[in-house]
Amino acid sequence: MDLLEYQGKQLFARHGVPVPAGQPARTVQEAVAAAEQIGYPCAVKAQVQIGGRGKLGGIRIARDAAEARAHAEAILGMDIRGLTVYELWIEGASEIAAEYYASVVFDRSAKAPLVMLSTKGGMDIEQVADESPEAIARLHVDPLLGFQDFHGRRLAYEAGVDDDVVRPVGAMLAKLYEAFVAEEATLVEVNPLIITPDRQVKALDAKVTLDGNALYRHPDNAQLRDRSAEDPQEQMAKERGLTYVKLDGNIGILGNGAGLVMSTLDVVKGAGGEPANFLDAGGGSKAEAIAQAVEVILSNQSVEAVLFNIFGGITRCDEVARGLIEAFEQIKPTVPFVVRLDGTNDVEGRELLAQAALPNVYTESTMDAAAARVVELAAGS
Amino acid sequence: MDLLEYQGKQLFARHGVPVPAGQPARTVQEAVAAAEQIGYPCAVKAQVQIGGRGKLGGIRIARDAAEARAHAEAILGMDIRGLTVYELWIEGASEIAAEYYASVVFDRSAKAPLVMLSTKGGMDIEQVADESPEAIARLHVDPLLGFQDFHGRRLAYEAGVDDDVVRPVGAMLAKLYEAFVAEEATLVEVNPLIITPDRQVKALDAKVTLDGNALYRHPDNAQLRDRSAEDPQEQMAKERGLTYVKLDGNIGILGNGAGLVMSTLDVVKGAGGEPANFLDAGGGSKAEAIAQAVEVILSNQSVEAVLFNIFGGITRCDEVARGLIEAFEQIKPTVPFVVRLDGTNDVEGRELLAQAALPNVYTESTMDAAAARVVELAAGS
Amino acid sequence: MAILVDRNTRLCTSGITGREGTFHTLRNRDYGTQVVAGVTPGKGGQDVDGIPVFNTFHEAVAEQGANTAMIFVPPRFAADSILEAEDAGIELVIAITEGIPAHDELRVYNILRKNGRARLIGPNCPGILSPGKANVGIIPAAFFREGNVGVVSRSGTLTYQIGNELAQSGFGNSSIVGIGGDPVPGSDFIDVIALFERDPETELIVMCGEIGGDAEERAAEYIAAHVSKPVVAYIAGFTAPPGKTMGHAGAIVSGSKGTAAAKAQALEARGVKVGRTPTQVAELAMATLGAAST
Amino acid sequence: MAILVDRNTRLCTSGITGREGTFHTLRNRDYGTQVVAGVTPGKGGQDVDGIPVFNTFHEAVAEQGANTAMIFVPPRFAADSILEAEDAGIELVIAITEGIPAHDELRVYNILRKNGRARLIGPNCPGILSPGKANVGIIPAAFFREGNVGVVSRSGTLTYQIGNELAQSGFGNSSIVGIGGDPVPGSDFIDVIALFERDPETELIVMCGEIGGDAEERAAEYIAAHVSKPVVAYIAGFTAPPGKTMGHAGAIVSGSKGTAAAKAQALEARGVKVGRTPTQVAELAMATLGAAST
Repeated sequence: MDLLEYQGKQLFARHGVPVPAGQPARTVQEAVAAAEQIGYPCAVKAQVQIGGRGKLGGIRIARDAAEARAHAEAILGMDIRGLTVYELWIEGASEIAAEYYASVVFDRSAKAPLVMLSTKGGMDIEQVADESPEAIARLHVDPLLGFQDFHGRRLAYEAGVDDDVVRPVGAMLAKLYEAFVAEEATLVEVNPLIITPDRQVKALDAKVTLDGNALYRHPDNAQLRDRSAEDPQEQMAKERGLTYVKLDGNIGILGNGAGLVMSTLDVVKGAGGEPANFLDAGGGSKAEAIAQAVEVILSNQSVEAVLFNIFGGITRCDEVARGLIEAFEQIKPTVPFVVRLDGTNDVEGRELLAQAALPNVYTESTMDAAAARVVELAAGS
Repeated sequence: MDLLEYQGKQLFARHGVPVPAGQPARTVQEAVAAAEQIGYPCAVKAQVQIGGRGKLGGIRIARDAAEARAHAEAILGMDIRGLTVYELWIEGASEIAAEYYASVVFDRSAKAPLVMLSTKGGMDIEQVADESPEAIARLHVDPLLGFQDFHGRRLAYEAGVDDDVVRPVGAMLAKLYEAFVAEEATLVEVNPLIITPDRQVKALDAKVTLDGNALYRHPDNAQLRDRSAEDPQEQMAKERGLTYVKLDGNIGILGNGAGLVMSTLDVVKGAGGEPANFLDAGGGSKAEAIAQAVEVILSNQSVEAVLFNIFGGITRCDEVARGLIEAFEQIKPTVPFVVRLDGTNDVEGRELLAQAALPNVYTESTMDAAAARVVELAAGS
Repeated sequence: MAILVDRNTRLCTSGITGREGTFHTLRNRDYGTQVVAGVTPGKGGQDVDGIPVFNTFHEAVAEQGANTAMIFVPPRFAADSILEAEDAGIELVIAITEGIPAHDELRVYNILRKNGRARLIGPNCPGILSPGKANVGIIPAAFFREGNVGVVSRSGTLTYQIGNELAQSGFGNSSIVGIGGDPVPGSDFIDVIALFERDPETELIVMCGEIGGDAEERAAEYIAAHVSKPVVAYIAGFTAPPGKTMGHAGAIVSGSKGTAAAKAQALEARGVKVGRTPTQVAELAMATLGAAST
Repeated sequence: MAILVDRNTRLCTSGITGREGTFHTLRNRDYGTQVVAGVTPGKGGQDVDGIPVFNTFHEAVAEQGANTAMIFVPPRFAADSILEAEDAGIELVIAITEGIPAHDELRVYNILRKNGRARLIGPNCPGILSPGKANVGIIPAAFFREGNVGVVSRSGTLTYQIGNELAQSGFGNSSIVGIGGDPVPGSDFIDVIALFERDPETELIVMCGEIGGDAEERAAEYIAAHVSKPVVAYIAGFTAPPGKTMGHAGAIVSGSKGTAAAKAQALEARGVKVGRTPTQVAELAMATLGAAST
């Protein structure tokens, strides 16, 4: 779960990471009130999870209440690369002597947290990594030992931060690491981490990704929402416990098991089609779950044909067939369906479908043939 | 540093270990006020670090204010096995359905914390360990992993606690372990850990030893005192940064290095003498430290002769000689001194002593001879 | 021969008294796996269709000689259960549970690795099947028979799909190992491929990868340096868009990292043939084993 | 030969710019020890009488090939410094610092042991002297010369006392190792005795124990099972009262545990002669080596 900047900063503050004082706002009125309380100059910042907000007009400095109002009016409701701005973060403007970059990443490859520090802050870090990898100091932390003082010193010296801030920068890394572990994040990133003219160290931005599987241990974090990033179909699928990812094409896909569904997308694309979604109905799905999944798929108006690709293991093909029949009774879809049932109880499943004689439902016995058929049908619709 | 019961319970409470509500009191008035607030029946408990307080009259139940007053008057100032009661702890009396024992010990041998649980609570645990060792469930915890839920379950099942309290007893062990680590204790012991008739789990006593070397990280703990256990000579030595332990004999001992001093005590005792103290002047002691050490030794009125046993390494024997001469100028001791100087600058040291011609100071060149001489002098005094 | 599970497996299921735990444990026993115990705290002394249930793994090991654990408890109890199994002396822990917090996985992985006593397969995996010998987990055994192809996969049903294509081409399997699709699997391709390399029964290794991480790239390096047997691979997710988690917690293309194309390229550069569809994998296997047996 | 420190030692002192750190580092160099670097954060680029100072151990290892660390920083920085040295690839860490919190020692001990890369001697120890080869720490080298007696001790000055008695009886030393008097020493008697057993120069091992813990009892078991060379022991604290910490953090008789009598008995029961005074230790050494050389 990705947090908005202000949610990340509030999380930072709980762990002693210094951040500029600020307040969130959802309306122009709230924004002006916040600005009045914080004082001027202050920054009015669009809360969307996208890089380069500043260049697109999503961050503006207000010198008085009139400016605060004008900026809030301009930014609220703005579209930034496809995301609508519903929330603002108003914070005191900071003076900047130097901009650094700091992050803690869950490094799956090393099976350890990776801490990074660079004096090339305020830039796209992937670009820095490509162009001057030596400008980023990197260090893996043994998760059983945790972040030690020497880790902070080593990163600070290797990154070449100013001598007088070696200690406070190291201390901030320690606190970021603490937040990373305590909140069960998979990413904690500060870009830029600034040094003010009076040599204070502060997080001027915050990018935090939390592990969705751990939210039950963090009920406060579980409440955090980002309206701008919510897709209605994905929300609907989530509420039903389905794993659904919306894509750009016109062929709805349902399969059982993440790997098989990914493979199905590839095979459909290989046959010249464009998948409209990824949907994993999971193992052992019952008829009702299948019917709900069909509803989710069809709620995407772009879908012109649907492919069911089931290899039954725990999942029983007759249950899948029943679910499809149920869905047809309830939703009466008009788009064609291609169904490939293989594995546990496949004969029974195909028989049920034959008996039901659903309109526009075609069965195929292999994945490749099913993909070819659905592409053909989608093109013809 | 050993904590008093109430200090331990307040520490427990900070870590979520359930304890009966209570208040400390230093006067009869405070004790009665506390009892009135807590309600009756309540326990009036002597705060001294000694087992078997209860049997010696140090714990009494008050049913009303008059009894609370009478008990407080009786217990305050009481002598319990040589310790004077300066403080009381007043707590609500608990009903007891079962008494268990729980502890977390810093196990030096295993280099890991050792957690113990027994259903034979309320008894001397060393006796239980001797007579029925199988009645104590024991488990070492990997300090890098910490106490896991399964540790709690395993101990609870192995100790044979009642089925319905496996979970809460395990949870209490987890909290005791947390307190042990967070407060840097070397011992956390609850005896008895009680189960109330309504199946609550509570720590009815608390024995906590904190690591003195770690107190700088725990400023609140560093403030805790136990007046009843303070010895004036040991306090005086502590303030001067000397390692001093008071013993029962009449021969004052000063040496450099803990091992050598211990060895000196043994050799003196072997020669028929009784050491009055252990005093390690440390490595590299300067004259001033030696003079202060002499003052500490002689503040014990039992001392009838003093042995200096110095093997100079970093410590220079001439500095020791100078310190002794300084001490003689300041304190003018009347008891005899035997001085053995060996190692770095021993010749210079002995020369200085010869020139000073201090009254009652005898030099010897070996440890054995020095011990024999001081025993002889102490017997003659 | 086979790897990891066989006739010497003495299985203990954690969470045996749960619905899924009971169902699959009995299914594994029906297949012929020696199921000697179950663990459910608070239910010690009961039994599940004759399988004794204990409160702790330590009892299951002491009284029944369990040497393999299957973890079927809900995610919030899974890390504790894996650590308990290891502490009790279990040598192989197979964690089926899906949805374990990533930091729990990290902690478990690192403690097991440092202690060096137990091997973890999964979590979020379908388990291990050694056809004709033992089945531990949820792999539907009916589709597979004994043979000389070792399969290791990050995905469950995809494995059945590929296994089925292989079966239709006449191949059987030495063992089929699901390593799971989570960010921190207890064992990765390299660990399992090393076992197949040493297993005399295995003559061809099939690895099914997917987008995310760099396990396939690292496996490619390892294969080039250490594996003499032929390896055929499949990678799912060529068309997956960046930034979207495709079902598995580990299946995500982040920036330019973890793409199927990069993985296929890494493997092919080191002589591993990569099928673009499951059907192609079976074709490559046929071509390879034909070539290998001449 | 000798153990642990010798002419191949390349020493880096942590806390080299402190008063004690400077004094003893230069003293060690004067003895002949190769001192190649020092570490003091914030003072990188300076030097101490020609010895280059670095901000981190990693730089000291990379630029000067340091392989041994001496820790001289105050207790609150010591655990961090030991862990840094290990992380940087230092193989032998000798911690002189006294007063390190016990939980820090526990953590350091366990992480070093699990990683298995570095050996820690101390903390709260006088260091290691291999006469004629190298001296790392605060042992006054003037009293000792090369020879065939290995000494391992929990105590500093007591070691000098015993060493001096041995010297007066004509013995020299292969190495003298102070393991320190703290509750969790990085290495214990067994670790060092095992090294002496393998060291061809060492013909007699002298161990100086003291009250507290069970390191001497465990050493007795180990000696009986694994050591062929003669061992003579001394235990300080026969007359120590229970419950009183005798200077060293580890030197305490708790209840019936950790008494000198029990330790002496354990050793003698396994054939190790125990001197009751330092003088007796020298006499036993003479008697033993006389007997050993016939």
